[in-house]
Amino acid sequence: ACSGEEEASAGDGGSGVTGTVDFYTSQPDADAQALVDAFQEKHPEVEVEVFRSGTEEVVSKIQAENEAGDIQADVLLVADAVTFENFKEEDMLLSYESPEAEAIAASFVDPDGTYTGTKVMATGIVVNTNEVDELPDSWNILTDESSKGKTVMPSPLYSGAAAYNLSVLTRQEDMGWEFYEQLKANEIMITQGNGAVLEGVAMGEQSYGMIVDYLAARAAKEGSPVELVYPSEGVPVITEPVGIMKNTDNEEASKAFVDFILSEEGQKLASELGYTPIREGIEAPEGLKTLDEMNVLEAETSELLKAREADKQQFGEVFGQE
Amino acid sequence: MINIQQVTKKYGSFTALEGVDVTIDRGEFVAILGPSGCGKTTLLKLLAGFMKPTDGQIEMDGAVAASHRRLLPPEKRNIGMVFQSFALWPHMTVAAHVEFALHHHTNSKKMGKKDRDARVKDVLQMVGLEPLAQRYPAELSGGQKQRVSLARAIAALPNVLLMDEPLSALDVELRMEMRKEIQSIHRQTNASIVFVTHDQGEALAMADKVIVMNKGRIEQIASPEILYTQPETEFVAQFVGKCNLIKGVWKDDHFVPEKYPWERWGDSGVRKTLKSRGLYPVRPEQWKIDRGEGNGIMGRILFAQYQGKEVHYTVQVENEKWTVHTSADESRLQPGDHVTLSLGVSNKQEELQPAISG
Amino acid sequence: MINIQQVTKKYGSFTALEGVDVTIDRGEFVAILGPSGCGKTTLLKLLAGFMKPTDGQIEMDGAVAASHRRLLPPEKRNIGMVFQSFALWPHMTVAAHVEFALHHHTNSKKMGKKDRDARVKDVLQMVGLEPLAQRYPAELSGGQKQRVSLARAIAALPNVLLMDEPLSALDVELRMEMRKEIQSIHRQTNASIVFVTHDQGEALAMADKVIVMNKGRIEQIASPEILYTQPETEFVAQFVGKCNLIKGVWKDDHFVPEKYPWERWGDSGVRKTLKSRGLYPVRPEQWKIDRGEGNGIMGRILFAQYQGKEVHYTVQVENEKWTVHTSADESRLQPGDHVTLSLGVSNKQEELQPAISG
Amino acid sequence: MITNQPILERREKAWPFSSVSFKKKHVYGWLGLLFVFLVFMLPVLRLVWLSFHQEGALTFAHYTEVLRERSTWQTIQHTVVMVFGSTLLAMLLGTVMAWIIAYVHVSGKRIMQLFIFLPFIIPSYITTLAWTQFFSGSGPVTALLEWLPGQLEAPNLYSMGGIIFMLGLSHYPLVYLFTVNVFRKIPRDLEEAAATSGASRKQTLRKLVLPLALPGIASGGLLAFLSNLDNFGIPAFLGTPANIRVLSTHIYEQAIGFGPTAFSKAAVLSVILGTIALGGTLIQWLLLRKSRVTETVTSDPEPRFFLSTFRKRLLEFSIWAFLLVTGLVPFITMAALSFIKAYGVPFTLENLSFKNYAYVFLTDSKATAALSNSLQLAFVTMSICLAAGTALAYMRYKNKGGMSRMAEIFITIPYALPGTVFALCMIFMWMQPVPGWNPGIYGSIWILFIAYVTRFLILQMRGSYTAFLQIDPSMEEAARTSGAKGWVKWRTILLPLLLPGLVGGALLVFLMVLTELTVSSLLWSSGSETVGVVIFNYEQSGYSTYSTAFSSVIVLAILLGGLLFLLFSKLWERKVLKGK
Ligand SMILES: Nc1ncnc2c1ncn2[C@@H]1O[C@H](COP(=O)(O)OP(=O)(O)OP(=O)(O)O)[C@@H](O)[C@H]1O
Ligand SMILES: Nc1ncnc2c1ncn2[C@@H]1O[C@H](COP(=O)(O)OP(=O)(O)OP(=O)(O)O)[C@@H](O)[C@H]1O
Ligand SMILES: [Mg+2]
Ligand SMILES: [Mg+2]
Repeated sequence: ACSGEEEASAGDGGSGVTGTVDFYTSQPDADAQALVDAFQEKHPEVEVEVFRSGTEEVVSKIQAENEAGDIQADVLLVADAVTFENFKEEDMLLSYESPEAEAIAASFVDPDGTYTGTKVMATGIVVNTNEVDELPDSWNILTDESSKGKTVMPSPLYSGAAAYNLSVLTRQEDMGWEFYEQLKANEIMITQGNGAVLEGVAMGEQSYGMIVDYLAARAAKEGSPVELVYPSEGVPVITEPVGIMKNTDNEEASKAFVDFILSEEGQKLASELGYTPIREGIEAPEGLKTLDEMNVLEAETSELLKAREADKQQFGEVFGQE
Repeated sequence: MINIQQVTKKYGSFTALEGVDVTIDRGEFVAILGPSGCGKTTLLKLLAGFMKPTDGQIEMDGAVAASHRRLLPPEKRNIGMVFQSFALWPHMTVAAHVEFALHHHTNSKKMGKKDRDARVKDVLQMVGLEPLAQRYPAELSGGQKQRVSLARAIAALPNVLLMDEPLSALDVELRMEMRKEIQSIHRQTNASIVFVTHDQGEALAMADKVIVMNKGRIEQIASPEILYTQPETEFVAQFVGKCNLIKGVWKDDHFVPEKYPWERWGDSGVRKTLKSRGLYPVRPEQWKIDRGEGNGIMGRILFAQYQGKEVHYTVQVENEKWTVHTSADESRLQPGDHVTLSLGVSNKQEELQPAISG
Repeated sequence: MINIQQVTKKYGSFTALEGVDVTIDRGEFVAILGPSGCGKTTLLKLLAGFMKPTDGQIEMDGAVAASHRRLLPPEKRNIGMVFQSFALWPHMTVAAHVEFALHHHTNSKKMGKKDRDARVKDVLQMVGLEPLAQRYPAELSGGQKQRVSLARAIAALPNVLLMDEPLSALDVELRMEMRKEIQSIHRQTNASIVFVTHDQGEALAMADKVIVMNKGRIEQIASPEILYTQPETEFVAQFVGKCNLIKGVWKDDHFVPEKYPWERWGDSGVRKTLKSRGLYPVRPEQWKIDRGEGNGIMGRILFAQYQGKEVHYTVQVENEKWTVHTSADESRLQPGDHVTLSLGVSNKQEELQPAISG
Repeated sequence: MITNQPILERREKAWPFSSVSFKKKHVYGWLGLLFVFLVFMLPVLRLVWLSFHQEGALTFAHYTEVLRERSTWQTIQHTVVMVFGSTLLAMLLGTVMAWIIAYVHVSGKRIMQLFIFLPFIIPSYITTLAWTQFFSGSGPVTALLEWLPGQLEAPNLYSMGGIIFMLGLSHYPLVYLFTVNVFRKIPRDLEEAAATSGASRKQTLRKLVLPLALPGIASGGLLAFLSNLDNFGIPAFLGTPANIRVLSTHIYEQAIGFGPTAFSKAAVLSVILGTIALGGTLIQWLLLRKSRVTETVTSDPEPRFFLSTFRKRLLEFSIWAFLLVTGLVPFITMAALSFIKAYGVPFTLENLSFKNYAYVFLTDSKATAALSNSLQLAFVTMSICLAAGTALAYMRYKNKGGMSRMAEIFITIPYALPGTVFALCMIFMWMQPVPGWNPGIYGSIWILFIAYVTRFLILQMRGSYTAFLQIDPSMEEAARTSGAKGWVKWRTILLPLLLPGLVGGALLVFLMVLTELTVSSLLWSSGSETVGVVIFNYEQSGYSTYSTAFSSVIVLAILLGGLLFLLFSKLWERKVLKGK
């Protein structure tokens, strides 16, 4: 965005857009790079500068930039819709209805057009196949006596995705806060992030873990002794939405970039990288279910935003500090 | 010329120097003499420029070099200094110490490499350290360290040479040697030398002018002979001449000791200050000592110290302790012996002198 | 009793001590005298137990205290030590230094708090540091530091007191005072004292026995008087008595100087070693000096050093330099003056003595 | 032969602006302080300001709100326990290790010294991972305990004790580094004097050696204290499962919260944390106030404590056991992971491959770029800190007044803040250093330079200051009377005498920058990725096998660098000190 002076002269390039786009994301580095490379193949005149970090860091950085007077980011792509709701509420997002969004289920697109989901990441259960013979099919395995002390989950206090799951799961009728209380009673181990959950289960420290699907599927593919299970009650899903910052200084290029992500080509790339695409009609990668194959647990996003702090606080209390 | 005017130096609440006034002429050899803790090192440090005086000022060659507000740093003063604690650099060899001073001192900065090497050799030879040129300070004995400090200070022939007890760690033999070296450097370079010592022999032997200090104040500034023969204050009489101060009454040109009114002692150049306080200084070698009780002042031997050619006695006379030096050839006395003291021959001569000359 | 047997000490390839043999009896006061760098400190460190000898052994009270394989550590030796470098502890006050020694030394471990405080006070008073009891080492002058080191060493009245130039930083006045203190401690406690010094006056005055060292070897061990009057080697003659060694021929009981064959000098107790080398030691005060050319040995004044009661001349005689001391009362000579030397009165007396006694 | 701070205080008057008039000196002093204030304190003040600020008005509301929460107090309590516990442990381990290396006759000291640094340079998440595995249900400790009689259970690392243990182990090298040279510089004759006074070895150690080593112990202790306070990785890893929150993790949780008050709350917590850091600094000053230091003799590498052969072997064995367990075991754990194809597969030959290395160094261009960036950053930052930190230390040493203390506090604070918070401060400050003007520092590699210098300068300053405390003023005075001034004096006298101490501080800065993670993860921009960022990103995307491969290479490289350094220092001693 710093070199945004050129942005106005939408002209001579093959695609008609030029300039620099600052892309802030929490996607894995390699994935973000692949996406940018593919985009630049189509739009060689556009320079995409990537800043990648954890969702929390990215959000803090934008907040701090805002505080200091000038947001550098043009396009933002982080884990969950709630984060975008927050920025939307602070009126930091540009409203843009991408033509590509039509092929995406309405529930994953913000009605005001400030953000759109880019892929589907369900949270399921990862199982260590060396320790467990019979695959479970329900969340209840995590609260079952037989798995006492052998379960693990990411902390909602550190991971945005886990916080989302917390809010969604506690709003399900048959789960609610009792579910988390039972997890506590069952001596569930809490780690900082999904990566540590996978390590714990793969190494056999624990037998079951609550985990975002693609990590488990990828590990299984690479040969780790794990398997991913989608519980029958349904799974919470985050969509890694993408949005454009309101004060972007390269609106054209930003829009082109968002269009590309949502386009068929962009979605295929996501699938190749190992994620369930959000656009209808594109195959999910091996080991993952497509959107229509899974039973999605949902909750009202704007309500989740309001409830998040309270939920996290309550989580803190349930798992009370020592 | 160095002009020290009314300089006072305090360490916290402790006054180490008070109202010191001294003038040091170009080329003069000045010794600062005084007991331990009297402020000698402090005065020298002020001259070197390591700290500011609390009050008063120091002028060098007409310009103010130090006052309580400004300070000309040591490296701009064209000085050399021998430190009481040696202050050798542990990472440099003996030769490197001398070389360093030659290399950086204003007086010798432009010396060529060859001249410098030759000079290093000369200086080390002068202090007898040539064979140890490549040693590090940790490998030297106390006296050797002191000589390195000396060599470093004199190498560049500075205008002012400050020496803080530069010979205290040396044996007599070597000390004599070094004294001569320092004197000949003095003659060669016409540098002003300020030489701190607690050894009055050294001060008397070497200096043109001796400053006697006590408790941060100056007691007397005079040439060695005047100092020794005509002390101005009780302190100087005792410290420099090791005088016994006898109380009594001055009548015209002679002195009558209070407790021995039958004696009459002539005026050997006693200063007014002492006269006005009714004192007569007798140096230890002026006494004649005789075994047994006799015609004179009676006392008893307390200590006897053999000193080779002399024997030093401490004699208890009533409730005072007097010091008496005699030749070792005379018959030896033991502690406890009863003796009689009288003013000896050399004094009798002096007794006559004032009558003739004054 | 301490028995040093054939002790050798090397620093790397440099031999600092070689084949040293010494016996120190209980209660004896031994002075080690020698020029700078001769190995005095090294010998003392071996006695203290800071390092092992390279060869030979040291017995203390019959048991081996140090050899090249075993070493009784200092804290088990019941010693006290004054360090040449003072070795004060920067974080402790003057009083704390003394207190520390009292607290830990075997001799005073069981002392009550009250006794200890009283003793601290006593000792500090003895060395004249009572007013400075609460100061830290950095706030002391050189001489004051040395006195702290001394106070610490003597506080616990150790059996063996090792002193490395304990008075070198003190003025003469204070040095005399301290000498007396050390002597009276010696008398009170019957401790063995080993006293390193480069000042022969000190060694002669205080010790029962003086060990003269040179270049890591022992030159002579003798009582002060013997040492002074009957030096065994050239080195001792020069170092202790500042003798001029005159070359010539010994014939029966008298000496004929090589270059002045008309002279005949009597035997004043000259040792065989010197006789066999055709040498006659003349101490500086034995010379009689006369102005101008005359009947005797002719020379020219090179240096004159005023010393208060004496004047020290260096006289160039042919190609040798001789030292002559005269009384300051005699008429003063200047560098360049031509003089005649002859053996003075005090020597003539001695000249007679051997004829009577020997 | 001895000096102390008061003596310096007196000489200070002449320095550092000796030939300038009294008034001007003050002006320079204030200008310098202002500069330090602007660079080091202003960014933090933005944060403090936030904590008092709500919708454009000044308020204490954030404070009352935060302080009313019970969890805040619990967090503070945890923090205090954790920090003091781990600092004590670090000081104990560091001092004992330094004493042994400096004083005792054991073989292989140089190599030992290298291994002492391992726990410090291996990323703490790796160390923690290794230790949790070591103590886990399937780990060797449990196996050993089961084999032993009695109902022994492996200690649970997911606890306050575990956190303290891990922090202490990770930060004791700081104390070691600062203390070992101070030990070596204690003049031998001071100990000899104690021995002739009848004090036993133990008494001498307690009453003489330790008090004299205090400047080193206190300096190292302060840095360990600050490092423990701002550490995020270990309490996050070990504290999360146990639900132990300390300020650094609590702030993170707050800062990532949403809503307009999140930053303000984090700011309030940061202020509390800063207050604790100040407390540590004050304790350090108190400790140092009474300490007096010895004149430099040169540092004396010869051992002073000889043991019988049996005991010597026993001690060597224990040291190596300790070093291997604390340094090598995590390293091997990490290296082993880096060769494995996927998590959880057995460690057999067919499961091993170089695939992770191949990815990191061949496929992913970021890693090598990051390595070169980090090396550059480390070298430049180290050089700047070396110069600036030593200059500041010199002023602090010459001038004990309030101003230099102030300056010291200013540069301490950036190190005490958790990395994330500090990075936010840097954004506040440098995006628009003057409101409305964006010079483009932020968003380029420059922001990293500035951030690193700001954050790590204190390390160099402490190192240099400790080195200065070991030098007698007469060393410098002698140089000046010999006519050496300014740079010559530094080059020929001061620097050679200071070198070992300076190198210690510089080494720390270098290593810290090379492996820095939290600050960089917010401040990097494309093209300026650092080693820490790359590792962090691998880690976060669940590619820990890549990160272990990368970390292994880095640690190996550092070890090699360390070996080179040893060679250099050996040469230095030979050349400059003639290796006595
Ligand atoms: N840093 C200090 N703080 C307080 N007092 C000090 C300090 N330095 C020296 N003094 C005191 O000032 C006085 C003069 O000290 P100085 O070093 O000048 O003595 P000196 O004449 O050189 O003695 P010496 O012959 O023993 O070396 C002494 O009484 C000493 O105790
Ligand atoms: N660590 C060392 N390494 C090498 N040589 C040394 C070492 N210590 C002392 N020496 C040498 O050993 C010799 C004897 O040293 P020592 O300190 O015993 O002398 P000293 O008689 O005490 O002299 P001084 O009167 O000057 O103190 C000296 O020539 C000295 O240079
Ligand atoms: Mg002095
Ligand atoms: Mg010595």
